[in-house]
Amino acid sequence: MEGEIVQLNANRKSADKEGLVQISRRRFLQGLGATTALGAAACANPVEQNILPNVKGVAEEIPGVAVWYSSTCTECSAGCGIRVRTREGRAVKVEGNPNSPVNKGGLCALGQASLQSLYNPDRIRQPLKKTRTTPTGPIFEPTTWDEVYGKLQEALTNATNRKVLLTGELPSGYQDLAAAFTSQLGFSQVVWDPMQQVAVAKAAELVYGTYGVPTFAIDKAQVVVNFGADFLETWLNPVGYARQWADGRRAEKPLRFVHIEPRLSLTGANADLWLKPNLGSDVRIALFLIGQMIERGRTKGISDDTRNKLSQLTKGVTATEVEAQTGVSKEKLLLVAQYLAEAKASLVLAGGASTATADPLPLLVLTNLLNAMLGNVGKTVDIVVVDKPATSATQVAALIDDMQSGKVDVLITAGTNPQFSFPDAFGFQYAVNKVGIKGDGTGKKAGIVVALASQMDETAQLADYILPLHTSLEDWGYVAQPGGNVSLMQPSMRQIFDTKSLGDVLLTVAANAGKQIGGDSTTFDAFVKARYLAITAGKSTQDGETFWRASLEKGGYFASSAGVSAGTPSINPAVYAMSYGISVKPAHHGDLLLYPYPSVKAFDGRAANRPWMQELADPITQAVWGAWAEMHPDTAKDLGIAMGDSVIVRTADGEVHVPAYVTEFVHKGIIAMPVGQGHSAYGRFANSIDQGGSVYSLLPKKIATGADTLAFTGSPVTVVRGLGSGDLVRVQEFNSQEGRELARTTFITGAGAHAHGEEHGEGYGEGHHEPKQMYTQREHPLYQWGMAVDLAACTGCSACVVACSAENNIPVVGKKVVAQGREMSWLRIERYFDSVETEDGGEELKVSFMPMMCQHCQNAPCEPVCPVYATYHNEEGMNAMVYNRCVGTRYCSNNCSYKVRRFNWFQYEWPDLLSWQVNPDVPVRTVGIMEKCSFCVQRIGEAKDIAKDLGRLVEDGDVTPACVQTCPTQALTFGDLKDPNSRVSKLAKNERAYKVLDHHLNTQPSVSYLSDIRYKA
Amino acid sequence: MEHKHDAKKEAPVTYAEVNDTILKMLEPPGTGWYLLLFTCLFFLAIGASSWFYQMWSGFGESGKSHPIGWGTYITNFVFWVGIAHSGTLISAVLYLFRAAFRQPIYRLAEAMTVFAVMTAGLFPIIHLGRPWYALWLMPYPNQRALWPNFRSPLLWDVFAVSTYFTISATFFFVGLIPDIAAARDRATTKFRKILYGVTSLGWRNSHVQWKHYTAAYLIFAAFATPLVVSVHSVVSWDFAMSIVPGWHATIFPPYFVAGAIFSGVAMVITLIIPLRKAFDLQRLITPFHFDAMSKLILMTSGVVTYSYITEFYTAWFSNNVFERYQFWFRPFGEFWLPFWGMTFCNCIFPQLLWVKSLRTNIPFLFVLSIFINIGMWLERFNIIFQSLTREFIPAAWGGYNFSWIEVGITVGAFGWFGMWMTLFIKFFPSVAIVEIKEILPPPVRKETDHHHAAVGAGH
Amino acid sequence: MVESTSRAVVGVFTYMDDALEAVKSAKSANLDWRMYSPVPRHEIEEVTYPQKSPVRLVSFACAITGCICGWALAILCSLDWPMRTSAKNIASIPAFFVPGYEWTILFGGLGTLGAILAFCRIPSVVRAAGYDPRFSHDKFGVVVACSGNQVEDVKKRLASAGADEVDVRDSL
Amino acid sequence: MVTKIRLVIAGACVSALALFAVFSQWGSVTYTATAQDSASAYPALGVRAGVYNDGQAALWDFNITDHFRYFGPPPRLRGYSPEQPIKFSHVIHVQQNKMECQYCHWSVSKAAYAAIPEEETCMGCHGALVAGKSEQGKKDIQKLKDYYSRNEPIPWVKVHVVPDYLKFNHKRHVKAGVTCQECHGQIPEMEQVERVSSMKMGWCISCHRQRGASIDCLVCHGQR
Repeated sequence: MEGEIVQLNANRKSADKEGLVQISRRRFLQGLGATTALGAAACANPVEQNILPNVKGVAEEIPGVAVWYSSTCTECSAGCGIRVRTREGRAVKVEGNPNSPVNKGGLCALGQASLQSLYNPDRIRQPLKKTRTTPTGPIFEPTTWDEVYGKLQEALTNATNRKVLLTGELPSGYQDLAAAFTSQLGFSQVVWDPMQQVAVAKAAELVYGTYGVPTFAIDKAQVVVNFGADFLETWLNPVGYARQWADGRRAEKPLRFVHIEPRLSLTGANADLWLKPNLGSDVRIALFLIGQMIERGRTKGISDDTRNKLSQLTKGVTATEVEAQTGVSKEKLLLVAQYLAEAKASLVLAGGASTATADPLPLLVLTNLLNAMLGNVGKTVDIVVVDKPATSATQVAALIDDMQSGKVDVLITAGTNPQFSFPDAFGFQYAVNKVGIKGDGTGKKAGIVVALASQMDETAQLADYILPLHTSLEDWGYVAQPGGNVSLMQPSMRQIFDTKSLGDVLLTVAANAGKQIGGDSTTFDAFVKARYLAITAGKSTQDGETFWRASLEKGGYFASSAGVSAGTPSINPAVYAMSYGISVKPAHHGDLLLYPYPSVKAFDGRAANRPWMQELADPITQAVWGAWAEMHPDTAKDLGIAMGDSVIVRTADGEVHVPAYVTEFVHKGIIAMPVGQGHSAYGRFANSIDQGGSVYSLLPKKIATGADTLAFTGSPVTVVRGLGSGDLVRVQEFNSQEGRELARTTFITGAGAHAHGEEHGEGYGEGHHEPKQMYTQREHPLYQWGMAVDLAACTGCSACVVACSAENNIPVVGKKVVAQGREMSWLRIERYFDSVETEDGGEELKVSFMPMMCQHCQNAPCEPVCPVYATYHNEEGMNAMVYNRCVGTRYCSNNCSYKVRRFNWFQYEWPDLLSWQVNPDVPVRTVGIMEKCSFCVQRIGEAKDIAKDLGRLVEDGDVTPACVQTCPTQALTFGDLKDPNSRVSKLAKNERAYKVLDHHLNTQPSVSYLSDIRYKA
Repeated sequence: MEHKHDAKKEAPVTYAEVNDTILKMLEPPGTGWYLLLFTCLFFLAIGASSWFYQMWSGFGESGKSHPIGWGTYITNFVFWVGIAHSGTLISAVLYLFRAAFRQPIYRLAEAMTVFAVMTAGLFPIIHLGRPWYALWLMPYPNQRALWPNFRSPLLWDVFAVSTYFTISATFFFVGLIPDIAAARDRATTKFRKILYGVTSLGWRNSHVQWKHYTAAYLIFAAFATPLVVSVHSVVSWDFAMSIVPGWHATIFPPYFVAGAIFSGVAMVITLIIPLRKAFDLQRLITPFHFDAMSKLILMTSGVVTYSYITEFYTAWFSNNVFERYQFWFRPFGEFWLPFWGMTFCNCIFPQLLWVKSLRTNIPFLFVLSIFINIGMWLERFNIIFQSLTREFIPAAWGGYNFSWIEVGITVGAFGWFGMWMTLFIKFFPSVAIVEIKEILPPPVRKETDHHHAAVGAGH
Repeated sequence: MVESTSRAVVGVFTYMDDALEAVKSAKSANLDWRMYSPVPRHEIEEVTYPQKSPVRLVSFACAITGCICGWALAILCSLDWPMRTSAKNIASIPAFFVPGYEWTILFGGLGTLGAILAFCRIPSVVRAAGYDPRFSHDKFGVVVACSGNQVEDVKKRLASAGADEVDVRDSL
Repeated sequence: MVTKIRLVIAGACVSALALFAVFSQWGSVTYTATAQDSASAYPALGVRAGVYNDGQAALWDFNITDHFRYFGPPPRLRGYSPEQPIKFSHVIHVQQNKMECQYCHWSVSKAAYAAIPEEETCMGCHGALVAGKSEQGKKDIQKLKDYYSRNEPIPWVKVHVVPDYLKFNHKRHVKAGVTCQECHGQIPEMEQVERVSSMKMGWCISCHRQRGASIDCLVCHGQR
């Protein structure tokens, strides 16, 4: 056991830099054996296989039949409902729970990858104690729970100074317990989660009178003007808001979406109009819009007094002046004003990287004022049902100060990683080492630092003791959500290691200290049940036990969605002063400024040790494995930097080495970098790509003015060319469609005309007429499976890609192999930047996202070229792939016009524990064979199996492939094309439907694409 | 013709001289031969170890990637099949046409055919992801009751290449039988006596044997002629039957057949020039033969050039966005070098052969033939690589990762081919004894109007 | 042709026309003879074997068999386990041309090889009567089988035709 | 001449047909009905020969591994009969005590997998009631109890091993009326379970064809 731990630490530095490729020699020998009699005889008698029965029967479990458990995702604080599929007691897949009003069945990439937190090979497997610190890192040795509890109890008894519980934004179940814990044991709780929109909550307090992040109803708006909030990526509730956004886009009159941000984010890429202001000058645009609204008489939502004050404020803010300050043309500014003024319901959002500045409140206040004056409060902005983040950068900074000055004796960390995600400039590491050091100058340590963590991370490395926690898929809990809903968490499988629930740890520590913090409950599961029943008391007529079981099955208590609650803004007079303050502040010009942003790949860094997330192509840059620095071509040219070069990004506080990503879709004045990469102690996958350091180390020791959060954006940086190549790996290197009409767009012309607009691309609509066929078409006796992809709803979030990997055992191959063009993903999100003509004859960027999977062509080019029938056409209209028949000529891949076939160049293996996630219904492919999207044929088989037992045919909705299931926006639809009433049949006949390349090649794909909808700017 | 004047000064070649000159090649080898054989075996060892490493480690050791499923291995396959073609052309087609320059070079060309097909045949297996299942491409009865897909061009390849190998090897061996018998009759060592005794199958030169032999030989030639056309057509269909822009072209079969002959004749020249020098075959292989082969090269170069132009024209005229892009990309895109290298080697350089003196200039021909071989390799590489790297979907465009494994296997193929050639020239008559004798005037007491001889002594 | 009990007279000729004379002479005497020559020549064929060789019939038969087998193989195999690829017919006639074509040639070629082996009686381990290594070099040979009392007559015939040397051997 | 050509063509046709007559038989399988098809009771010993029907036209399958058995039959071949950790006798349980197959292997009609019974099921009888008659029996029952008390699964050795890329659904077969014996042979007569069928693809296909079941590849390769 000791060896294992030592190795864990050793791995940290000597992590496999080449990713995951491990080649199985054994396989090769087996194959070779088949060719020689002697080898065959030797290999034909392998080790006996055992078949192990259950000792005792498990209720509701039939071997070979999946059992689903409802739970709640705790990866971010959105609290999406999930359903976990288990087979023979192992969780194998996570899916969105359709009952949950938060995500309505969808789930993001990170949620899908929560399985890899459960099966992470770098999980802590038993309690650890730090024995010594070496230059390469601390050395931990296994210990027992009792020892750590004892030490903790001792420290608690002896503690004279502060006792601090430092946590992340905990799910309510833990938080309720933690609150009791802190109050009864004299602890103070400090919360740090860099993803929390504290500034938004603060600004809401100023304008609406309540502290808390409002809830938005994007689908109810006709026009959305967004200042940098990445609500399709990581912001607040990305799955729910993506769904709302897509519903709005698919409405009879699609919502119009204007995005204002210096960098083209994934959210911005989905906008009708993307404005690229100078960094920090967006506040001028907000001010300008307020002025315009006043001018155009759209101020019904505010009092005359407020209006007058605001009009004072906006005096002199003219389009020309704003154009000069922001770099955005005044025509476009006026256009945005016009959109807002003309819309019956609109929504102005601000957040994300745009409000992570040193002074975020002015912009947020102004956007809130805009919402207020436009009458959006109560329509699209819910200021009653709000989320109140507990995160406080000030408190963390204070804690650091206290620790440094020896005022903290006990520090317990749980669910947060400030050592990584709190700027190095504050000196967290230095401070933690001083916890409990007696101030008497002897240096004797009386205090204790205990990390509660399921996986080793930078913060846990600093602790004296580490107690391993359950991951969320092994644990109980509940998440109380704004609006009265409670989403339940329950273990989907038995714990794998000697771990405990955070709740149980708190209960035990408290019990050791003689406190009963769980009320009557002595265990966390009992606490959860009791609390849940207490919270939902009176909401059900069922008796407690029945209701509890029903809730577990359903996933929690979900009241019917009530819509947006009415609320009246109560504007704090301070906001005017604040706004005056900024109105004279010049917009920034000149220097290069840092622009860190959270990405769907890594969030704030929590997803960095999940191989699926690392291998996932960033939707905008298409880069995998590691970080990069985006810069404008002009900037790059000035600095003598080319795409992929190694660069050093330096601020006053630190420097990182990353590859350059040169793109015209960032503002000239910024260096945009995704946060979350550059870990040093977060497990093998995150560490393997850490070469350059973390973006957090660049940040200044500065807390944003007025808001309890950090100043992420806007530090001045210098960029210099580093040595050598930067190791930038992109899965898609060509950005333009070259006029090939692959991802098509229906443009809506005129102000708000109906969606029957002109089309982009002449081939549009050809999906409808039946071309003459040389051969008689295949008949499908029962079913003809098909899919429809609505590009208008696809945001490019890539959740489907991870879901596909999870369902179909797609290997993660590592950076080096991806660099060779050998990624294995069956489903890719193609991203195209094309320029289209605007109404006034100018050019406008059109970003297209296009999920591309096997098209299951009726006239498939891949099929007739296979010499061994490894791929052929089956009776259900599917392009079938028989792995074990494949000899690996790769002709099918050459001939596939969509390039969706993937070849196993090596024998890929799952490192220990990650192999547990393998779906037993899907064979793991061996080296030398071709694979591709199968429309999740195992799910079709399961549905047919069930239907046959019920004595009926498969009905619409019975089969849901993994990508379709997880899609947050329901852009994907699957079903039987033979059934004219199925949803997919109807979509295939939609006027926007077309089939990719079909009019050139007559491949007759089974996948119909519905063209994107865009307003012509 | 000029050479006839020279020849007239010399004594006519006799039957005995033919035997003596050619069988002298079979005398115990010198150091040079051993060195050559060792070099070939060394290359072969490189190739074999590369291949085993590739199988052991995974197919990813080669340079293929996702858009580019085929690369150097298929290039080598087409290249070697192409090399093979001129052998059959010279031995069969020119036999039917009674071309006068055929006899002294055909045996070597035929040997080249057989060994080149043996080399070519390795590559489809090497390029398989699971080469140990190559058998599944054969329509053999099996317990799974599964058959291969007869609609696949790759299966046609199996049929065409296996037939080609069988027939050309048979043809080659049948042609060798009387010559081996001649070698047997002069063999001195026990090993050679047994070797030739067995391989000559007890051939006795009797009039009955000759009767059936010549009848059969003609039939073989008649079979081999359509075969040679079909095989490279089938190979070209590997490409033309797909939908890849740059592959999907009706001109491919004639284009490939012409290219094959072009490269094959060049390879014959490459091989025959050192051989002629080493074994003093100047009186059997004369400038007349080189002149004739040069003209063949000139003609096939013309056909190949025409085909290139046609490809471009078709792409332009089709107004197909994918085809047009592909044929813009080849000369002006990222990988312009192989294209222009090919154009120089195959289209421009051979034009020098319009100069008569260069057609019989042995050093020039040697250099030219090597250039043509490189050019033809590049041609196949262009077709395969350039087409695959820029297909329909820009998001899936990608590049190639050249690896030393591929280079090793390519080198190994030359070693393998060279090994067979080297062994062959020392163990079997690499110039046809009987056929050269056939075109000599037979020794007769009474002079009648006999056939004109094209070899050595002319009339 | 040459009976084992008989004797063989071997004539070695430098000139082809002399050898042919000897053959004609042996023919006229209704003797059993065989001619060896280093090359096949039509002059020799005209004298020794004027009929057509049956090889072509065998080749033809085998080629037809191959053609039928090739087509049948492709069609029957495809029908045995019908699997659709693209929208192409199960029995996809244009595609099956290739196996049909190739097997025509394959069977034809192998049949021709068989015919050579059969008609030329090879492989043979039997020593041919009167064969001399020079016959693969530059000499022509005529072997005439005769009974002991005919030996002198035959020798005379061969010598008069122009034989360089005449040998008498125990036949076989 | 014309006659000759006609003869040649006729001969060619006949030989081609003859070749194909052979070809079509190669690889195809003669399905031998087992005794279970006609008799309901467990028939006499010896019928196991009838299910030695492994779908191999032996010589024609170049899978050499099947024909070299230097070290005994490998797991994927008929005749494989590994020794089990507990000498469980189907003869006693099924033939003598007339237990139904599905009493223990209860999931065959519910799931793709035919489960080995939980130890709990064994203990239902052996826990208190049945202690065994023979010495060996007593010993093995004690072993079972030991495993159970240690909360440890019995490491049964898998007899019917099929490759990973094959998905066999027991439920569908049982519901379609395929009896256990058709694939597994006369298990009731086996003191130690032996694999009586090759369970190779040709063996599956012959039955699928005979019964008119789907022979679409994806039925077995690609789904449950």
